[in-house]
Amino acid sequence: MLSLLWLVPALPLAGFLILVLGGKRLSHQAVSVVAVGSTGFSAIVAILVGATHFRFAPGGGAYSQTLWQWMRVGDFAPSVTLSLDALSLTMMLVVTIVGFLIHVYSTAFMAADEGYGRFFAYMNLFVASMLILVLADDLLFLYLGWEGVGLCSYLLIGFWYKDRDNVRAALKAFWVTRAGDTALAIGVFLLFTSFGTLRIHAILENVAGYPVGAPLCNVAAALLLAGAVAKSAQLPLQVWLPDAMAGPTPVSALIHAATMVTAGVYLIGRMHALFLKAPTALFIVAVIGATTLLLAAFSAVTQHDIKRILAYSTISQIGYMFLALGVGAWAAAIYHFVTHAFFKSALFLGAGVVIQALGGEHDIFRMGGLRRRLPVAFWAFMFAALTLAAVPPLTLTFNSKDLILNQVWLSGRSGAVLWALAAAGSLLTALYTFRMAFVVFLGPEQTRPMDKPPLWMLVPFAVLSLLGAVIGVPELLNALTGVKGFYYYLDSAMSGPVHEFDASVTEWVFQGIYVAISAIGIALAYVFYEHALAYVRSVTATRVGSLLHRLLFAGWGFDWLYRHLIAVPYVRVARLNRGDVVDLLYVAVAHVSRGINMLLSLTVNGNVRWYAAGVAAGAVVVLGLVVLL
Amino acid sequence: MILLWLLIVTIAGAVLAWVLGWWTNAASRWAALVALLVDAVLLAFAWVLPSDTWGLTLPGTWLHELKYPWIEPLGISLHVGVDGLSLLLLALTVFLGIVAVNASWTEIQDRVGAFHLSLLLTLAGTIGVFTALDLFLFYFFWELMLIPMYFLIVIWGHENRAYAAIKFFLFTQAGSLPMFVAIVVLFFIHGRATGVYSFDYQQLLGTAVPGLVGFWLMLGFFEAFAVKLPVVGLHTWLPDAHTEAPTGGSVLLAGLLLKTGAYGFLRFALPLFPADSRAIAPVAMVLGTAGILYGAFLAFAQHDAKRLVAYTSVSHLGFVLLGIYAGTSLALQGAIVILLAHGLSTGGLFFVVGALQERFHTRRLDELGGLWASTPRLGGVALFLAVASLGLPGLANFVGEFLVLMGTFSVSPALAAIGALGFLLSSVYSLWLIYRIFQGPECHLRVAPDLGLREMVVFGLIIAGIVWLGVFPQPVLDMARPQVESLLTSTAGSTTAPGR
Amino acid sequence: MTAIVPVPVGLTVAALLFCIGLIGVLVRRNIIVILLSIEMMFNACGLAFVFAGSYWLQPDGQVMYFFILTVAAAEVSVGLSLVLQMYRQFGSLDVNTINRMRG
Amino acid sequence: MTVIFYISAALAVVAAILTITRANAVHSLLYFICSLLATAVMFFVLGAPFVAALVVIINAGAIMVLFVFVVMMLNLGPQTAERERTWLRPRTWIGPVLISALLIVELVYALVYSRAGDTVGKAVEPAAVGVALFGPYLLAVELASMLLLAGLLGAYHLGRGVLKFRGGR
Repeated sequence: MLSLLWLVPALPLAGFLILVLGGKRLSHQAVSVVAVGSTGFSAIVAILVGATHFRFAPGGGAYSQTLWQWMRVGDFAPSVTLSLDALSLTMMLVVTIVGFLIHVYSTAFMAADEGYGRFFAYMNLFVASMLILVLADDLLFLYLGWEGVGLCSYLLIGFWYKDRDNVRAALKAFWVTRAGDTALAIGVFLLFTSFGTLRIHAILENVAGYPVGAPLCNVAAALLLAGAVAKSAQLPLQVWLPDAMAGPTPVSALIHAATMVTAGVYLIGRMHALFLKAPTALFIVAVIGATTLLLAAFSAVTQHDIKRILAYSTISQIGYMFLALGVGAWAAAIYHFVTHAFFKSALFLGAGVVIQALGGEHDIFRMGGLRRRLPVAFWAFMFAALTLAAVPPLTLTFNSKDLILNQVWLSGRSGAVLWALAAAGSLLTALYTFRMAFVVFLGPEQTRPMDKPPLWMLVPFAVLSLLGAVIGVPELLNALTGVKGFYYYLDSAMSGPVHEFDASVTEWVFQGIYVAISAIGIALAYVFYEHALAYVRSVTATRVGSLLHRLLFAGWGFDWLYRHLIAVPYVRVARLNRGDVVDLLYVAVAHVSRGINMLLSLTVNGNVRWYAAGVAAGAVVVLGLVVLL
Repeated sequence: MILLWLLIVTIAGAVLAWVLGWWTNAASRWAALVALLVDAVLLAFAWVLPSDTWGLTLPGTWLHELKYPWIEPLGISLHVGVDGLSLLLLALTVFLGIVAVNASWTEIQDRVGAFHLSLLLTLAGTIGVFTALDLFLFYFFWELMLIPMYFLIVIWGHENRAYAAIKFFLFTQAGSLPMFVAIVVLFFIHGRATGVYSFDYQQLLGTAVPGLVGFWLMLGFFEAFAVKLPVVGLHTWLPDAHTEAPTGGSVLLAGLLLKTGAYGFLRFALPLFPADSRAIAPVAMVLGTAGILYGAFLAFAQHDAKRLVAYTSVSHLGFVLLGIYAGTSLALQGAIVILLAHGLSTGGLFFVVGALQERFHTRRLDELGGLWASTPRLGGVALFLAVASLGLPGLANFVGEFLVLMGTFSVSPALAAIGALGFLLSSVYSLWLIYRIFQGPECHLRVAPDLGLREMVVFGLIIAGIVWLGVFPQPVLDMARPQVESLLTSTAGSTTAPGR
Repeated sequence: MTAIVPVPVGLTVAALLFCIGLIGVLVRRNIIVILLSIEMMFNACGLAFVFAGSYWLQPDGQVMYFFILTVAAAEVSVGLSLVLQMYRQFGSLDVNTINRMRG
Repeated sequence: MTVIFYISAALAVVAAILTITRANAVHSLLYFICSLLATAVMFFVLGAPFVAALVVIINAGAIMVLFVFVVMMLNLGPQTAERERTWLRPRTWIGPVLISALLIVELVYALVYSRAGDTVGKAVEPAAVGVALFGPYLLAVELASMLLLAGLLGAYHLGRGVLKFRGGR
């Protein structure tokens, strides 16, 4: 059964090829069958393979399958090898299942679009690339998947290519992530040059021999981190993600919430042994995570566009994952990744339902009162929102964020500061989530929905929402009964320092604090946005308030900064240099020789005596040479 | 013998296409195509025949070799031979020849016979360059490919063709004359030292050239190849020539003529002057890195799609120079892969731009836009080629560029890191090209058909080649290995070149 | 009975005459004076020839003068007839009036 | 005799300078004849009587008379001389004079340092010249006669009436 592993990425890839080669000849129905079928089968195979792996290697030992030798030059022998362990198994399952559900959703969401076939071709290619990324055993192969998902992200953000803004957003996303990819590539060079191999397991074994804080480890980890930061939209490269919402909503759900943007988390988790040897880099990870989660949460509170709220929320939530990684709580990060993948894609799908029902309306303040018109969507959205805000009795997956906060508190070095930042973020999370939920679904009706959302959009949405709410049950049971299942299963693939509270009382106290924070956030949202909207408006209308609002609304001005620091100078200088400065040199040579020609032709003036003088002067020169030499 | 037939068939095809062109254009085109297909078959024979000796080929021995005396008093002989490197480049030559004939199929309507004569003579010159093992013969072919290319630009080119053609001619001539001087001086130095006056490559290999003279001779070779490659600073003929040439000419220029420069480095400049090449390696590597970035930077700024593509060549060939002079086996292998990959991807992009020009009568990026809606197949192909050009893993360019940088990293981490910025800048210009032509609001220039069957077949071959090189480059790497290893042994120690 | 003259002195005289002729050719615009100056340069050359012939005790120097004289005579005859033509055509002896031989 | 050489050399140079500085063509002509005659004296004292005779008879006698005839035919008035004088401003002659001065300095420098000690002082008889002319130089003499014939024909053709030049004023 395990040997079927290669089918998991191969099926979506085959689907992609069929869709590309078929092009416009395929009917709508054929496209749906190929796209959904290939990802569905991929998900089934993934579940079967996962189950087998779990049964035969419950400890989470790695299984690897070499397909072929990519190339071999001397020592450099990257191979096309898939590897399955607890981490990649988790990732694979999330990618295939969420991918499948979103494919199903898309058949309804994109039904009227003329680029139907193209859309699913890209989506299938994305799923295949993402699976390669998480299953690769070799850093170079991982890099293939890494770039592949970046390309698909670009293609899908710019899917509606006739609008320049969409394409610009796509280009921005690709270029910013590519900047990180470049750093990642340099990291790969460094790792190969130092260890002579790119097999991840071999590298991690090699790293074990280095002392903690070795410069090599710090530099390599920093380079990988740069790649991860760009891909996962963390500070200071988070600018592309809010704009990436220009893509179709299923794309935002799959790529820009559930899977691709968490590739950075996966990469750091995958290379955890390296990061353990690089405390400086690891600390930077934590700081980046804490800062990002707070800044993005602030921005999320001010947004009007429902998708941008979710985008900033995604950035913020990935910040939590980075924070967890930064304190070495690998499993907590991955656990949060799993729950986030479900509830955030559910929120996006819900947003998609609402947007389509309102005929393309994105502004939450023109929505409202949708509770009665879209009851299913309302409840599913509420479940997902509660999961995001982590409210214990109503959602069973409340503890994914709490685990992170606990580990941060226990991590020692500056843990308390980071914890405080994260806790503040937690309050903001509850606030912006329920601000969005209340404004959209409660209150007076602003815009009347055009028709009922199709069944095939609601079902995946509801399923994901429910999965998100209950996926934490095993972990909850573990926490209650003391059997550390999932957490320790992941620990088999990536062992890290796991801290425990000294007394369970302390743990309950902290749990209480978290619940209180969430509750306060929700309450604030209810008060401000259901009852005192005018007050909020008046605050933002004051001078300081509006300035702050503008700053937060623009994502802390990072876009402005990069625009004026990098993009504009680059374009200006490039435009100035369009004619190529170097060519001026050769043009100058040409001009000088033309000038000499003009000068010389001036001497050919038809005046014979002038020529005679020339002869005489020549004689003077020649004789002078004879005399002097 | 196959090698001689390769030349004869190409030249005979050229003459036949010319003669037939007096009657009908179609016959001329078919003659050229058939001649190239025969070449392809011959090449396949050359590829297959010594198959059992691939792995056993020792450095300095040839898969096929042929030697006839030509001008005996001067020690000039008709000495041709191929090893893996030459064979790869010959395959690229014939393939791009077929692409070029197809790209010109409907574009060229004027003096079709003469066009194919020039085209095939250029190819014959290129084949000669890739096979010659006599320095005089090499120089002969080196010049032979130049002149028909000049006519291709100056007769069938675009608006500013005379300027471009003369610039091209002056640059390459100014480049190759010092090389000729260097060849002659080498001939005399070798003759005086050994008493054997010969232009033969094998003979001249390992000539001990005293002191500074060797350095100057090496520079003579270096700058000839540097102009052709082109190395940044000597590159300004390239955008003009590529832009003004007809599509077929651009395909040949970018796909083949630039490769002759790289081939010259690998076959002549390095093996003949290993020590002096080692001395100049740091400079060459810096130039290569500068070329990567500067070419990409310039490409982004262009208005003219063809000019943009032309500047990307400067960037890609910068990787080649970096790889050649980094002098590790990874980097050298990578450079050779780039030669093939760039030939396919950039040749393909020129074909795309040519197809655009034929359909919409403009190459200006600000006049085009949103063409995906009307010509999705062209858009798809262009997107694929652009993505290949920006070095997406799994496609040909990535393998080459990654190998080069990886190989360079062990020699000079700083240069490799700076060169890696080329990944970023190449994505900027590649996707910019796609954006301005195929995305955005639709421009309503005119209704034009999408790619036809003939074009799709050619593009299909190009795409297949790129994917094959990207996913399974091992056969190519194996083919090139003997030459790389002999280079490494001859320049042993060159890996300790530049300062960290 | 001949004069005893150091070689440099004799040749210097020739050179002086030659250069004066040259100045005449370069400076004057009257074509007749230019022709005269050319004659002067011929003469200076001849002087040098004869002087050298005397030094080597060979007749060739004088033979050369003979030839120079021949050339000078032919030149003057054609040149003066051209001067006549020029005067008839342009009414002037100024060479600058006919310098239309622009390259 | 040596003194005579120096005197006549000085005369020749002075006369030559006067030749090229006179505004009136007739004056120039007369000074040039003086210069030629002085040269003839120099030839004579150098022991080349044949050449001396040639100078007097042909150069000063025939050729210069030709010049005189031409000048007289053209009938140049005083206003021509006046115009000539205006042309002889330093601006026009300073450059050529400088070039020539440099040339003379170089020549003298070369002459002085090459054959400083040698002198000339032996006669070469006209008989020897005659023998040489009709011995080894026979062909050249024939060619010279052809040249003179050509000059004669050319002068005859050119001197005949007004020729029609295309582009004439």
